[in-house]
Amino acid sequence: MLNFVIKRLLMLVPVFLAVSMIIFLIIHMVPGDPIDNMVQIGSSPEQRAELIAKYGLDKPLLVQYGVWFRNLLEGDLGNAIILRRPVAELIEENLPHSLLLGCLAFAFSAIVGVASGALAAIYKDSWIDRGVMTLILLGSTLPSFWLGLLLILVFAVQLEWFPVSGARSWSALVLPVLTIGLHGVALVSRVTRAAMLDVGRRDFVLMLHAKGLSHRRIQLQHVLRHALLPVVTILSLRIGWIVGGAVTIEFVFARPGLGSLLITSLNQRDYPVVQGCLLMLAMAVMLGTLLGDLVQASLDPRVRDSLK
Amino acid sequence: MSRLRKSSALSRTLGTWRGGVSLLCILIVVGGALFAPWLAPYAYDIQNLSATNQDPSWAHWLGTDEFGRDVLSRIIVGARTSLTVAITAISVSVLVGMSLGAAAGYFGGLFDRLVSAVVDLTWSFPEVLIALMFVALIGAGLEATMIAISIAYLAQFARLTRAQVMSIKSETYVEAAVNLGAGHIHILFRHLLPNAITPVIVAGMLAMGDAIILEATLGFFGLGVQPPKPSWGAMMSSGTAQIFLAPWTILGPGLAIAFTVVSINLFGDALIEALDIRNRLRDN
Amino acid sequence: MALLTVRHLCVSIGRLQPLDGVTLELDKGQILGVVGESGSGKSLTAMAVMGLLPLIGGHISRGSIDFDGTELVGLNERTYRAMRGQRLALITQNPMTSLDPMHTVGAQIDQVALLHLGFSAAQARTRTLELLAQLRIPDAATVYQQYPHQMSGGMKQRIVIAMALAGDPDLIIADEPTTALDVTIQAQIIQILVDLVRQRGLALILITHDMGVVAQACDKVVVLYGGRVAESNSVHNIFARPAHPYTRALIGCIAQTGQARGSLKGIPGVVPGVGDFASGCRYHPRCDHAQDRCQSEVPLLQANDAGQVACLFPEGACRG
Amino acid sequence: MSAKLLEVRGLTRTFTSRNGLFGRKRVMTAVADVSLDVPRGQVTGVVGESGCGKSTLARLVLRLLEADQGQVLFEGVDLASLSASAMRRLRRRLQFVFQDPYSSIDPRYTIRAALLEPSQVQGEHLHAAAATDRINSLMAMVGLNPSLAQSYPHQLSGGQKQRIGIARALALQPSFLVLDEPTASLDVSIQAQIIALLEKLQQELGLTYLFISHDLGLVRYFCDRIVVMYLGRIVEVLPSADTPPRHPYTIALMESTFEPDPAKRRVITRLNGELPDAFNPPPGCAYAARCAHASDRCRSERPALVLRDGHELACHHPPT
Amino acid sequence: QDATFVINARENGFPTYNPLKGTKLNVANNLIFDRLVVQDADHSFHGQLATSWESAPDGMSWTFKLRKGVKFHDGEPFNAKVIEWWLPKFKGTENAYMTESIDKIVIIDDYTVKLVMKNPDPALLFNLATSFMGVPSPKSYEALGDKFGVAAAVGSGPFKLESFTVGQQTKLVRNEDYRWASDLSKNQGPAKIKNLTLREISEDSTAFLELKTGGVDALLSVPTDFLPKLQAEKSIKVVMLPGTEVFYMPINTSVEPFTDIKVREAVALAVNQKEIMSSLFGGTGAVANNFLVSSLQESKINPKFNISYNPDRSKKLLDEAGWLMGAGGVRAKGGVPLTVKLWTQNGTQFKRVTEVIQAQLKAVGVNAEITVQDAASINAMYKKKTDHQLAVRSYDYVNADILDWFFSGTRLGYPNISMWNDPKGEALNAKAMKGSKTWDERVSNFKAYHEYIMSQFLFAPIYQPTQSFAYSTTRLKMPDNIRGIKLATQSIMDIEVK
Ligand SMILES: Nc1ncnc2c1ncn2[C@@H]1O[C@H](COP(=O)(O)OP(=O)(O)OP(=O)(O)O)[C@@H](O)[C@H]1O
Ligand SMILES: Nc1ncnc2c1ncn2[C@@H]1O[C@H](COP(=O)(O)OP(=O)(O)OP(=O)(O)O)[C@@H](O)[C@H]1O
Ligand SMILES: [Mg+2]
Ligand SMILES: [Mg+2]
Repeated sequence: MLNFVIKRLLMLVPVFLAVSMIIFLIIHMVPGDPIDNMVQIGSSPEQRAELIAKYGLDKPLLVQYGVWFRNLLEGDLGNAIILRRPVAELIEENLPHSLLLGCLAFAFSAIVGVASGALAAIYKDSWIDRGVMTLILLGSTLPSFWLGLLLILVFAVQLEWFPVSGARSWSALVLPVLTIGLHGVALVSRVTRAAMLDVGRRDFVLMLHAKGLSHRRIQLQHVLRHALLPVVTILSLRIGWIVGGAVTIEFVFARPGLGSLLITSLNQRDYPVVQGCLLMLAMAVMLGTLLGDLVQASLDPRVRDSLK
Repeated sequence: MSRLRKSSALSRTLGTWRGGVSLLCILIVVGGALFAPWLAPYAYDIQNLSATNQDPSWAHWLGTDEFGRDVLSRIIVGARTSLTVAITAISVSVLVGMSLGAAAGYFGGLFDRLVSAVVDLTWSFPEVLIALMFVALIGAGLEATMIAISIAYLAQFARLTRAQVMSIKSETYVEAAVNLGAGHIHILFRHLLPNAITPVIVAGMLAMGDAIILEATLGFFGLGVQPPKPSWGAMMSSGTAQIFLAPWTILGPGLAIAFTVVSINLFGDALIEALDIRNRLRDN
Repeated sequence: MALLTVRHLCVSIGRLQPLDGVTLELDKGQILGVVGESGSGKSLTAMAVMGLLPLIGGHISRGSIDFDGTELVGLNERTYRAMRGQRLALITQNPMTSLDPMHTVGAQIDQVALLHLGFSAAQARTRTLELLAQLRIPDAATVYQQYPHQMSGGMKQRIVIAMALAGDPDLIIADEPTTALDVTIQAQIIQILVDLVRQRGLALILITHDMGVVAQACDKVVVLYGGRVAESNSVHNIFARPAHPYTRALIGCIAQTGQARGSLKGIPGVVPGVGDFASGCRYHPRCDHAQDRCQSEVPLLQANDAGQVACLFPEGACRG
Repeated sequence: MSAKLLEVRGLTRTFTSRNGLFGRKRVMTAVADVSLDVPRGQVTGVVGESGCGKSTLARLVLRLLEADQGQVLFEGVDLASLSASAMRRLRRRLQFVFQDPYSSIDPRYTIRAALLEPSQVQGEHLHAAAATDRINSLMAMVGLNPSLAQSYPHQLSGGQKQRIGIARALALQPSFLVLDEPTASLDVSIQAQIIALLEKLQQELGLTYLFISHDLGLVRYFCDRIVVMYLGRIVEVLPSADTPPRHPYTIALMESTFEPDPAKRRVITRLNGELPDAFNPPPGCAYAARCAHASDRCRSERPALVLRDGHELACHHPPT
Repeated sequence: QDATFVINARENGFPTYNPLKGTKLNVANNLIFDRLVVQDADHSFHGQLATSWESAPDGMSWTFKLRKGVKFHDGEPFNAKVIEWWLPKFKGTENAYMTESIDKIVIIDDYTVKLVMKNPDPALLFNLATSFMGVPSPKSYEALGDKFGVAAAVGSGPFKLESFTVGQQTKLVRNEDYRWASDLSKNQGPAKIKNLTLREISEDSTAFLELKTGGVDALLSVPTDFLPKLQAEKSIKVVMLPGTEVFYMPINTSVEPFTDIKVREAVALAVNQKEIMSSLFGGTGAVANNFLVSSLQESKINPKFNISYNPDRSKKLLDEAGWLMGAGGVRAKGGVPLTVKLWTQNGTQFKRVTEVIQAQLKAVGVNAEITVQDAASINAMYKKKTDHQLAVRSYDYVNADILDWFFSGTRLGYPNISMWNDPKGEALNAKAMKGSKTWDERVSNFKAYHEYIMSQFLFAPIYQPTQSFAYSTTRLKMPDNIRGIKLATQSIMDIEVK
């Protein structure tokens, strides 16, 4: 298993290279440059040219990529142009917020999604099933910024249970986690329900009934475990979201995070920051699939054997 | 042969209350979009700056917006944009995604690995981000939004098709065709794609609902349809600034989105059930 | 008093009625073969006795199932559940898919003893290992902790049998236990089942469509066609003097050693599905002795030669 | 015209499988050095347990799978020497009937479309009327009602589907048919029908068959010569159906088939153990582990296939 | 004595508190650093670290008397040496142009410096009053190097920087030793607020709800949409200040049909400034009739150059230019319809103004097609010089030299979006920028330049928003008069927490 992990990590290297190249090219193909955001009213065109030279933006793209990549290999993500700080430092500052929010929301949508999906599957075609699924479907049609504002109005303004915004206390996490989480819940519960119904038709379930196990126990102990496999696949693909998917929510709740760092930097064309953030995202995704595989292996002995 | 067996997937979908009702709802929305100029009580772009942000009234059922334009009319006309965006973007996405996925799945090897890696990556980036990147790349406008949405969803269809093609590739009937002397083209277009398309279409239907919401989210970032053309997303985003002053300017488009998305989802669910191979076997 | 008595069992699934008046009887220490083509209702009979019809959306619409003095039709689910696995056991058709791939086979066998016999984990394990040894599984301790995907089909089928035996049941229903297996493995499994019945004196319903298996293993036979009993009798009588034309045709379908080329005919026509059943005698469209009456009149199950047959013109009568 | 329609020389095919993405590569030889002749106008049978390489052999013979080594000569022409398009054209003459009638027809094709596909891919374009004629005659040939032409495969029974499979193979008027367990998934009653049909077609059209099955009884009934395979190799070739077998494995196979006669009931000789792991075949005779007569020599040295008295056999100690 | 303010969303994400290098500095910068001089609401200059100053009659030198007893947060004293160290530090930085006209610094005594000029620069005082001229402690500045302004910022202002998270919040604590407030503050001792947190909230609704629920005590800027709601709240007070921002519509004079001055004038006259103000901005703010903020003297030009709504003349001019009314209410010339591109950047206000202008242009027969883009892309597009025609923009700046920035021939494309480059304009520009010795002279030179620009119809003026801020009356007590151009240090010194 350890071997497997190491090999998988090694295989990421070429992918990483390709990804860094793609990211770099895309960012630089976008019109606009960061210098516009720095030039002061009153400064001369020469000063502008000086700035461009200072950040090496006048060099051919390939050379710029070369410089960036060489630094990358040394573990240096470069310095932000607009934000004037080492990119690594900016990421270090924002990533924990993203991770905290992302992981909690992820956990929330996983747990609530699986639970509600399982509930709907166990009581298939009953009012519980219909109610849960309809509620979730309705919830998922609200764009997330809207849902966020709605939650603020209800829980922060009316009920005053949580602060409106910010990242200063644990209670401030509740509403953003709910907002992101609820969207995930829709996806997860649908997949869970469908997978459980699917697994429920397999032969071994009949056998379990023949052994005299109760319906609920069969569903929870056996069927659900199988249904988790596709859920894990979906979730592992969405792990990128933990890191950068909360842009809207970060804006609405005035929270720091990689997503808003990325978008703000993209708007200002702060190339090094954007590249750094995207790399983080790509890494998160790659690690996410790896993690997904490992979780599946821990759930399913067949997968476990194939990883040996 | 019992009559049950002969029935097509569509009629079986419509047989359920969910299928029938949801299709009716979708038809209402599509009809509204098609006949918008005749249905809308006012022109969508005529401003009346002396009557801005009016409460709902008999003259304006859903009130007026910050330019004094009739919200209801804009919702009806906006359906055109929103549906066009969703349908075009998702169709393009399905087409490109299917071609990529089918080629990757059928030919396999290095090509497959390359396509899969890129595709996985695009799927894992948040849609909003991809959209923003492409809007920045090709400029704002409906086209950009549509391209961005198609790219955001492309991966999903490519993956789905690839998985389908990979499994169908080893079906006996494909080998049977080879045995008869069939070439790649015949196999790809006569056997693989027709058999792979159903789940892709169902996923596409559901993605269409998501695309309407995504267009709204992009609207929140100020991207998308160019004013004064309305779209539900753009209406919601410009309404957000007025959330406390004139909440009805968001309520209308919000409900329209919810209505459409729920209908599409219900229809998609019913379709999935009707297409389910097991159900077909059970009829047998 | 027989251990299991099924009378006029009718099963409905939705608007369909795939079982129409199945009757059978079985004593302790006996093996009852249930034969018939695909779709004749063999599995449904098994499901009905096990009380598992609700799983596939069906229910018993008429008839009775008496098991050791208890009426099973209408029994409440809790009591039924307690009997399943402990007094009634099922061996399903496909060993490849009948085990949960995510749990070790040992744990899956243990489950029964833990659930029904109130054993501790250690006791259950000991008992499972004993069972595995009885089924002549070499190296039981290793097998105990293996997962289903790590074993062959024949081994998995033995595990399923062990699972059925774990609750020490009075009745085992084996639904085509060997169809998915190779001939050589099939022989092993059938032998194991036969030995078990002989040693433990339990009752076995062996569902199969292979008349060879029936001839080798069973004491009594029930032949099903289209959800109805065509004939039932002792195995000897069935093969020696098959009264129903369908029984005869079934026996004729098997290539016997030394049989001349070109003499194998099969039964003409297709196996009808539920809903496509013919009127009158359901077999008449495929029957070479069919008369006009067969189209309109439903043959009743009548005593005949120590058994029962549902044919308007059974063997004896036909000649006469 | 030579008596041999098809010759197979030293055909070998290996499969590699990986455990997971990075697992060790494991190689198994599914078909090892197989040579056989298929005489024109005769039925050559191939028997063996599941996984012994029968289907792989069939695919190699038809070049649906490329061989690692060896040749297939059809009327003296090496198939491997043909270009892709020449091979496609030659496929008219060599056809395959698949093991599983349920999955060998595209579920989206009507029966009509499925029956027209052969001529379509061979570049023949028929008028609607000609096409209907062709379909009617094909369906009549396999004993189906032409009214079924508009149905979809899922509306047909297994036997009907298998008939369609045969009709499709016959559509191109081949001279050689490979039948890969054409009846394994069918009911005994239907199985007999299909065999009868195949017999009839062979006689009417003068076809040559390579008939694959795991049912020795059926093969002995239907075939002129019988090739017995074990773990990818031929262990015995019976020159005629009633030649008494000499290889211990063939004997065990025969004893595993049940006679449909309760009078001939016996304790089944237990063929203990199962097929060895194909990824790790034993160095000597592959059957040694299960063989009652195995000696040390059997476990270390593989017996070669030797022709003696017109009977090919690979065994160190054939029972006399 | 703790307070939390939400800063103007436009200042969100400003990365540093290094006044020398930072090109964007938010309101906290002036709370951490003191400047030599500060401005009042009437733009007059008042001493802070400088107690008095005078300029030589030829404008070639300035002498500043410095305040005594000022100490930086790190305990270092403030004196003439600091100035001698500080001003040359600007060389080579992004803000170098601020001190470009200074030739050298002469120390007269410990608390008197003389700045010797390269050329007369009447704008020197204005420059010295900007945020970039906050004076850092030399010792800390040298010690921290690149980290200055990010990890720590040490000045002599009324607040010390406690912590700073870009895009999130800045925490300040009162400088207990502070005794050197400018005369614009009533409070001459330490600030009344002990701990001041400045939060950055991008979403207006969120900021509004924070204030409403008491999560914060003040919003330093309130979007117009929320004004009515805020004004309705009992415990919230909204204060309006004269604006510092102007919305305008530049016209690309180098492309058809705007090479024709008549068409430019017609388009400029078609904009109904009053309507925009009253319907989009609830009547707050002021219409713009020329390029500069009305509080600037240079904006008081001869009224005949001001541009205001005149649809009749607009139509007449278009007729004269040969663009005659055609089908569908769109004018055409030689079969070519008068369809023009109207660009704008994303942001609710821009989109709204643009949409109304589109309708107003339509009313005189001009068909404008809107494109919305993000600011960086749109600037890149301007640089192509010939792609754009009309655009809706705004700037926020309170000095007349903004005219040079947007209309000088050296910056064609961007920022000179109007693509205006003619000898007369350049001459007037040079005179205004470099040729004024005194403030008054500068004012009149800029007026002349401004008038010339107006006469060429290089843009259409639209609207001047007000500045408005809101605070909770239960939590804060505001001074009666807000001193300074914005709500800034001068008045924050006087805010009391209840
Ligand atoms: N869930 C179900 N819904 C509808 N019909 C069903 C269902 N299950 C079984 N049937 C029908 O009931 C009839 C009897 O089925 P059953 O499974 O008992 O056949 P069987 O004799 O076991 O056949 P096989 O040999 O193929 O296992 C069949 O015609 C089948 O189509
Ligand atoms: N495409 C393939 N890739 C890898 N292994 C294969 C492939 N096809 C067959 N095998 C392996 O080759 C061996 C022989 O398979 P084959 O299908 O020829 O057996 P068979 O005798 O036809 O068995 P059955 O009676 O079950 O049809 C099996 O172990 C199988 O797993
Ligand atoms: Mg069955
Ligand atoms: Mg096979």
